[in-house]
Amino acid sequence: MKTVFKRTTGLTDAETHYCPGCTHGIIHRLVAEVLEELDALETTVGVASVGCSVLAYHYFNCDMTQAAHGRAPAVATGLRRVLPEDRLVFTYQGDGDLASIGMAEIVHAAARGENITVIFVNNAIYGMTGGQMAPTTLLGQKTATTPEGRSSQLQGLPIRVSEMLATLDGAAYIERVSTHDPVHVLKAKKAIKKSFEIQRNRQGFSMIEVLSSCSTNWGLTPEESLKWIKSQMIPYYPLGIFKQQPCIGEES
Amino acid sequence: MKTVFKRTTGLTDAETHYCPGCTHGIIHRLVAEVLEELDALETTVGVASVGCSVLAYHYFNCDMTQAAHGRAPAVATGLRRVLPEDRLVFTYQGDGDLASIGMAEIVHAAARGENITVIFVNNAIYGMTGGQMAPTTLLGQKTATTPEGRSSQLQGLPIRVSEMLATLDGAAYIERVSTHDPVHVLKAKKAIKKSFEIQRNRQGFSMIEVLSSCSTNWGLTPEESLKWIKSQMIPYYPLGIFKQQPCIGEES
Amino acid sequence: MKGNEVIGEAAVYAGCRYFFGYPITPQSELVAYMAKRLPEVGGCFLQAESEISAINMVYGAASAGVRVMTSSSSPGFSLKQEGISYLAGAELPAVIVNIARGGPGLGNIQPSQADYFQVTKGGGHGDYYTPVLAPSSLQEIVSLTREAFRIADEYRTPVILLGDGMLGQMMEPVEFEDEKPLPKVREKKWATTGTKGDGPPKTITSLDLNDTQLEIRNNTLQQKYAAIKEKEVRVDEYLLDDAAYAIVAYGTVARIARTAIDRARKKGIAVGLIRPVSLWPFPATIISEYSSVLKAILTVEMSAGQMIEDVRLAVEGKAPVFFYGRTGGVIPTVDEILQQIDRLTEEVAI
Amino acid sequence: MKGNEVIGEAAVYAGCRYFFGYPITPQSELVAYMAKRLPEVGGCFLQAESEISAINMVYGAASAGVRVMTSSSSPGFSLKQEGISYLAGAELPAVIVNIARGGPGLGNIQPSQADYFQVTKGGGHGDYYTPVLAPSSLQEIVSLTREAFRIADEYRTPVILLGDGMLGQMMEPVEFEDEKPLPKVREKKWATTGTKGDGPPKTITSLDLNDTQLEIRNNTLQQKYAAIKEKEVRVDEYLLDDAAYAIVAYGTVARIARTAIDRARKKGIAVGLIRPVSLWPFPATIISEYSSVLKAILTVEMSAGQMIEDVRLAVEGKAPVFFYGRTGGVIPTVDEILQQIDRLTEEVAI
Amino acid sequence: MKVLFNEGWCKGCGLCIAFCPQEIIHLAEHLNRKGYRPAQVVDQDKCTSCAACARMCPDTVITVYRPDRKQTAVS
Amino acid sequence: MKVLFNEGWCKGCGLCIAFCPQEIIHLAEHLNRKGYRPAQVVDQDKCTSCAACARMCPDTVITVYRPDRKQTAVS
Amino acid sequence: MVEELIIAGFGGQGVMSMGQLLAYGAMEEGKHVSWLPSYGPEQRGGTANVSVVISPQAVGSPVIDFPTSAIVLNTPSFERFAPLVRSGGKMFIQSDLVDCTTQREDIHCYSIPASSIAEKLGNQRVAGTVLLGAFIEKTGILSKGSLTAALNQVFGEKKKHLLPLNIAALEAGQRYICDF
Amino acid sequence: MVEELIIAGFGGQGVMSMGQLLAYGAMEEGKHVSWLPSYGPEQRGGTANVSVVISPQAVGSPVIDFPTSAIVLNTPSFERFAPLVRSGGKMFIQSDLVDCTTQREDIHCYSIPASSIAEKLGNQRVAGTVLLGAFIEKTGILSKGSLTAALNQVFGEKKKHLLPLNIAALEAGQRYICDF
Ligand SMILES: Cc1ncc(C[n+]2csc(CCOP(=O)(O)OP(=O)(O)O)c2C)c(N)n1
Ligand SMILES: Cc1ncc(C[n+]2csc(CCOP(=O)(O)OP(=O)(O)O)c2C)c(N)n1
Ligand code: SF4
Ligand code: SF4
Ligand code: SF4
Ligand code: SF4
Ligand code: SF4
Ligand code: SF4
Ligand SMILES: [Mg+2]
Ligand SMILES: [Mg+2]
Repeated sequence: MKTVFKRTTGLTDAETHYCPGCTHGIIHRLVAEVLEELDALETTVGVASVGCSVLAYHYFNCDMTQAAHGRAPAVATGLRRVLPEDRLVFTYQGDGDLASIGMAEIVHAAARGENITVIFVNNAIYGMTGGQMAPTTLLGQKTATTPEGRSSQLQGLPIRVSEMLATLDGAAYIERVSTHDPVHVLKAKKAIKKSFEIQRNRQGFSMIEVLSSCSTNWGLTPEESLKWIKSQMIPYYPLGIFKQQPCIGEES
Repeated sequence: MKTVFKRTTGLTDAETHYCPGCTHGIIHRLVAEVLEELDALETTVGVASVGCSVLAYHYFNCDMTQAAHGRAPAVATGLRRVLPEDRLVFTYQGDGDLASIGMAEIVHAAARGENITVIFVNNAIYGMTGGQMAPTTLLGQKTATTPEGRSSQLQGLPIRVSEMLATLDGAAYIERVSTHDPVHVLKAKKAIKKSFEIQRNRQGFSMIEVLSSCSTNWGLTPEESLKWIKSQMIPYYPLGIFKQQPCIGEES
Repeated sequence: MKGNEVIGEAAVYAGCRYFFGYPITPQSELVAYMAKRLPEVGGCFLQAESEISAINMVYGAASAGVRVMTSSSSPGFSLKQEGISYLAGAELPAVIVNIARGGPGLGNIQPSQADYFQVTKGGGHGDYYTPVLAPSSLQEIVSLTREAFRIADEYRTPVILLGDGMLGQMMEPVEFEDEKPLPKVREKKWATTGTKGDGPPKTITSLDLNDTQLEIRNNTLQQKYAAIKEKEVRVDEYLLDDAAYAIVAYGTVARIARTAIDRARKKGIAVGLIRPVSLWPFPATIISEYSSVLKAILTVEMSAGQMIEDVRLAVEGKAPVFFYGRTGGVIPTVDEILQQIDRLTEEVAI
Repeated sequence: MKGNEVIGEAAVYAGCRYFFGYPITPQSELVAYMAKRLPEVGGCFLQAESEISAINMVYGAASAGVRVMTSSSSPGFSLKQEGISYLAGAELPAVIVNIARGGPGLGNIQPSQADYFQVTKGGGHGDYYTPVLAPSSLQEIVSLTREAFRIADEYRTPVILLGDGMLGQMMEPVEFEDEKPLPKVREKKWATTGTKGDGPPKTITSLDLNDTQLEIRNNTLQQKYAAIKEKEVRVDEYLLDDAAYAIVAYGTVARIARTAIDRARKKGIAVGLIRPVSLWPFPATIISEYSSVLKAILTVEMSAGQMIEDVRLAVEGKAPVFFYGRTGGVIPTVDEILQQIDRLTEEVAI
Repeated sequence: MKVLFNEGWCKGCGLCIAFCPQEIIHLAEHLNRKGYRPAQVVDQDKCTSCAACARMCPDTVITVYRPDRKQTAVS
Repeated sequence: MKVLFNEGWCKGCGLCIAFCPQEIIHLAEHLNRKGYRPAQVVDQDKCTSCAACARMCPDTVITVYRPDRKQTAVS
Repeated sequence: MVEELIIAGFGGQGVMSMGQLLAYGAMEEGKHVSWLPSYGPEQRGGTANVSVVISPQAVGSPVIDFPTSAIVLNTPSFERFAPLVRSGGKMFIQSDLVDCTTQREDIHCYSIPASSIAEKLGNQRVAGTVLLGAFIEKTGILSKGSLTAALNQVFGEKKKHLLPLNIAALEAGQRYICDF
Repeated sequence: MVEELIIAGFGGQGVMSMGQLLAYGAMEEGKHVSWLPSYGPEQRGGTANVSVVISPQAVGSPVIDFPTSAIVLNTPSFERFAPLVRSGGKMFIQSDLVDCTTQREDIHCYSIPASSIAEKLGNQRVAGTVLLGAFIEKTGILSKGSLTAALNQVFGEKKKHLLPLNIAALEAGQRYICDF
């Protein structure tokens, strides 16, 4: 018997506190698998943010530090500027964390070309605090703070973070992926792996935006939630690579 | 005798504290002239920021409030959401204020399509505090905090704010202008006027980025400084319109 | 209604129509409530991108002379410190809610009173104080929210309403009719609403580059604070007439203490409760007066000991001051407080 | 060298190689100095996009176990409050400089001591303290910067170095050779530097969702603070042996007070100086002891009265405590303090 | 046994069920220690070891094995 | 008088000088109350009232007049 | 008489709304009441409990150290609260999900297969209401009438159709417990 | 003897570096010294002043309320500091820029056309050094030697060529003041 799929050693033995069907769990696993495959668990320092993934430091089997809400890119910068070059540094941030309170930090980390990997979990909502509007909440989407649905007049249009950061010269690699079916999960893993490789090559800032579900706060079942990603989110947040700087070898 | 040019009533009687030749003076005058021409002095509330223009509230002949460093867009938002629709609200911010500490505030004001006008004075440096690096400081430019010149490796590449904000759907009008000679000063004025008109039409967020000089901290004479804008800044910060949403009339 | 929602409705009742906030447990229900309620009454709710933006939006709205509120919980409240200092410096009225939780750092979301120092003294930079009101029941939320807006307008100052997760999350019956609504905002001539031909332009600022001028500004503030100290002290006294001992406690802890006192009284111990309702201005005079006749004072807090400093400053050695505190979101129990009362009687007996 | 630059060189001398800062008058020279100096010694300077980013970069760097510094002035310091609370909660060593200026709000750039409350008590949310050292001369900057790093490492705590614009801007001769450099950072086993096969992964956090666990964490902090209170009190006593009166003042004001005391002594008034060098832990015991033998105490501050609370808490009514303060960046003069000393002798005589 | 469910970890979210091409995964009738109805496969033979279930499981409940290919199958 | 300099406000920055197409503006020898050498035009006749100076002056020092066009000029 | 009740279970089991229903019911009767929730870190799943104090006088502490009654809907909650119930107090156990019994002889313990009962009524989801029926029947703290009024208030116009089912559940709970 | 000197003028007139030069000179002589600047809001232009205390013992307050000497380079500074100079103190006025004289008879007042003198030496910019020459000559607080050493230190290798001019300016200032 060959083992086709087993739990990665990139995760600790802890059971997660996530809601049933929450794709945070899938994304955790992908990052952990990549770190294991890159043999990087012993040379990586991760930065957990504040959001449902606040306890990420319990789950990843590498050194972890926990940052204040929105400030993970700054904390990662502190680590990056201090640690030896062979270390890998990543942040794991939600859309409230990264795109709302932490907007200045992410823009500047990207502009500086800070050599870190950012895993950006976009679930179009604040999960942790009970389903308030995020900067990525879709128009018309009902949340605790947009009881009538998000309106462009009152709350403006959702921010496409990948597209925006791609305008910055410091950003080396930016891709948006999704978790709504096995094929896209595989693609997501490939993107995550690539971003860590780019960091290893010291090419600068990279970010993988992962479309993720929050069935609890969307008021859908886990399965419906994945369909909602496909039918509602992807049309507004198209998947793909938004920035890819030539590899160091390829330059010239 | 016809008066071809005289001091606008949009300015108070106060003499400014700016250094000799500082183009903040010109930009003040342009905004004031526009407000006078639009007959808007009595219906406008301006928001001064923290930077050399911190005392702007002494100079503009309209109601003014003074905001914390970087937070002028939030203060303007507070005003905007509270004041009657016929009022005009503008911020006047430097590049340190707007593009560094205030990055989250400006991105979100733009994303919300907040119906305000932002006058963004980009002089590639922190004037007020004695010439430190700004996010807009050019590569190689020597400042108090980049004594060897800004390096892309250490400090990353300068941020082109107009280009970045133009990716946001909420932004209605974004233009970059300059003050380095009389022709461009006239163009700058036209752009500023347009942005206030857009606000009047309730079309949403507009920002005019004005390239400006800081001879004191650049270590040049006022005249040399204007040449430096032309030869060094404009190549990296091209002039022009980066976002122009169809006029309300033009929509459909 | 949950405590958080009561705050919201009470604010509406007090004439507040504008709210700028950012979600944080355990106060998020207030934000959600305002999102739903304010549009119904013709007001505006806006979710800010951060606590910093929220407090600065409040600064803008207050500049325009309206009644405006924001709210947060401990870490978010820390982020507002610069903004609060600006509001105080520019003399802008606003009400800021802090539903405190366990700290320091990220801590947890359980109730705490460890922000006492922050709201009564430290907070932001410079010489300023903010009146701080600490309700201990949902009904009191209604009256104190009203008072918060009155004080803010009357003295042109930010006012803090301090609760904890327990108060924010609990439900109990509330009547609004008993409370008079607050009169409409009277005209704020200083507000920057556009001159509309009505005199010279107005400016709102906290800047004064000249030190002498800034000192004058500071003296004005200090005079205002002296007036508030004189007129706005609020305290609740319970079973103090014949008391040999007193507990000093505020907010939800005072409720638990009260139950403990009732039980202690049944055991024949003459203990009463001094409940500061305004934490700043602190009811120092009253405590000072009682301290001359009391055998001992016990301060109970959900903190490692913060209000006790104000108690000790008031007592000035006239009676021994004991302390009992729980931290990290642990709520002191009635039994624990009873034990402390026993300790008190024993130690003083010795 | 200006005071600000002396801080920078002293930090380098103490083994600090990392600095994350944001410019603000009157401390910008320190930022500029580090920008130039750190690359020379193989370190790294980074201008952060804001004070908030700076303190969080410090959090990251401290997580990795290095000696790291940031600095700001009052409004910027307010913005760091959340971050400082996180550093305290996660028990990370770092040195934070506050070169205070006139407030509240934007205020001005003149010297001030009105951040005393903020740095010694209030500051961020939750039950934590940070040791605060307040040098009063450039030479003392050198030794106290060194001490700040020692204390930070020894107790795993953020430490604050508090100065004011006067100290930051002035120049006077300084010797570095007199001071021992601080030994290299000893291995910090808790630091998150990548496990490198060396045991299980480490985590740094201030979160504890369980209240009992968070209380244990808080108790650990409180024990640490008790140890610091016991071992790290620093105070400078001047002409106190025969004194009938004492001035309590810190930082630059203490220098002015000292000159005033010299002059008063010439007039035959037996006045001395108690200069708290550590503001937290506050030299309460020493002041308490002196207060039993002194006729009166005068607290002089560049504030509306902040440290005086700690003085009164120490004195507990044993001697009258008077206050003289200037605000808004106005520096009290020698003559003014002399007049206050006269007032003191008169009032006590009555 | 081609798929092995770590029952105690399962939260009964049903994502494995939704993506199993063989439609052989179901929620059990009983509750696990967490209070969820855990997913399970009765008919292991129908499993193709495609691992779609494991890839979609947010809680790393599932391990997938593939029987060594028989020589015969190759020929 | 086609250009009028509000001498007390001038900071002697020289921008008017740099942009005057007629090259008729100079810094005076004396200092104004602010301590700067103020800009001045001696040869007003050469001025074309183009207002380039005024447009570039950061300190609104300059007022520019244009003489009414003579009828003759039109013909 | 002051009733201090804790209802505890997994998140998602409706613990909070059960408490809320009792609180509204108490208000109907003009009693003083407080309702205080406590959640774990999880949004869904994980444990949650709510403290309800019903009292003739103003409620002092809304925190309950030692409840007079407890309703437990899962095993961890049983384990946590069984030792805390006051001597002479009552414990209501959702026995479809908890198969423990306490050794304590100083408290009354009622095992109620609430899901099974609810299922018989046609909808698993009213298991909580069944338990409430049992609770009011045994403690007598509130009448069925006030709880029905509370249900009415909670459902409002929109969910009015759920009322009959819930009343039936209340009654089923009451009936079941009579047999003890 | 403690010398408490304030130098005041417009920003950009070199007030700060004049103070710095004196401070270095004092250190050369092993004296205690403090240097404390004070700026207006302007980066350039506006007023600025610096307080220099030179003392045989450790300097207490670096702030000077009533200077023993003042060097003033513009009219606002003259107006501000003339009333503050201590009785018996000295005031040095850059008379090319300030045409005021004080009514006070209890202080010594020296008008020095420093720009004119400097111009004669070939460079307007050494006006400040001329004033310093006058200052040390009249107060005797520092020797020309230590000030020369200070100049040497400040200029370093790069600006070494400026040394002779500055020494000449120092001497010119000294010479000019002798006539008073
Ligand atoms: C300074 C501060 N503000 C607010 C909060 C409250 N808070 C915790 S998580 C969160 C939002 C989380 O949303 P997101 O980042 O999208 O993560 P998700 O839970 O959706 O994965 C907020 C606002 C906090 N902890 N700290
Ligand atoms: C919170 C805070 N941080 C820092 C400062 C100090 N500060 C004042 S102005 C300024 C930068 C100004 O630069 P810019 O916005 O580019 O304006 P300019 O002076 O160049 O016109 C800074 C950092 C402050 N006042 N408040
Ligand atoms: S609340 Fe949403 S994001 Fe958070 S764990 Fe639950 S499903 Fe996931
Ligand atoms: S410092 Fe620069 S930006 Fe500021 S007033 Fe002077 S020239 Fe203008
Ligand atoms: S491995 Fe494939 S076929 Fe087998 S159970 Fe999983 S999804 Fe179904
Ligand atoms: S996907 Fe995982 S957690 Fe969800 S039901 Fe299947 S095995 Fe259980
Ligand atoms: S108006 Fe034209 S020609 Fe006349 S002075 Fe000015 S720039 Fe010169
Ligand atoms: S541009 Fe204005 S300020 Fe500058 S020299 Fe000319 S008139 Fe004077
Ligand atoms: Mg989210
Ligand atoms: Mg700038």
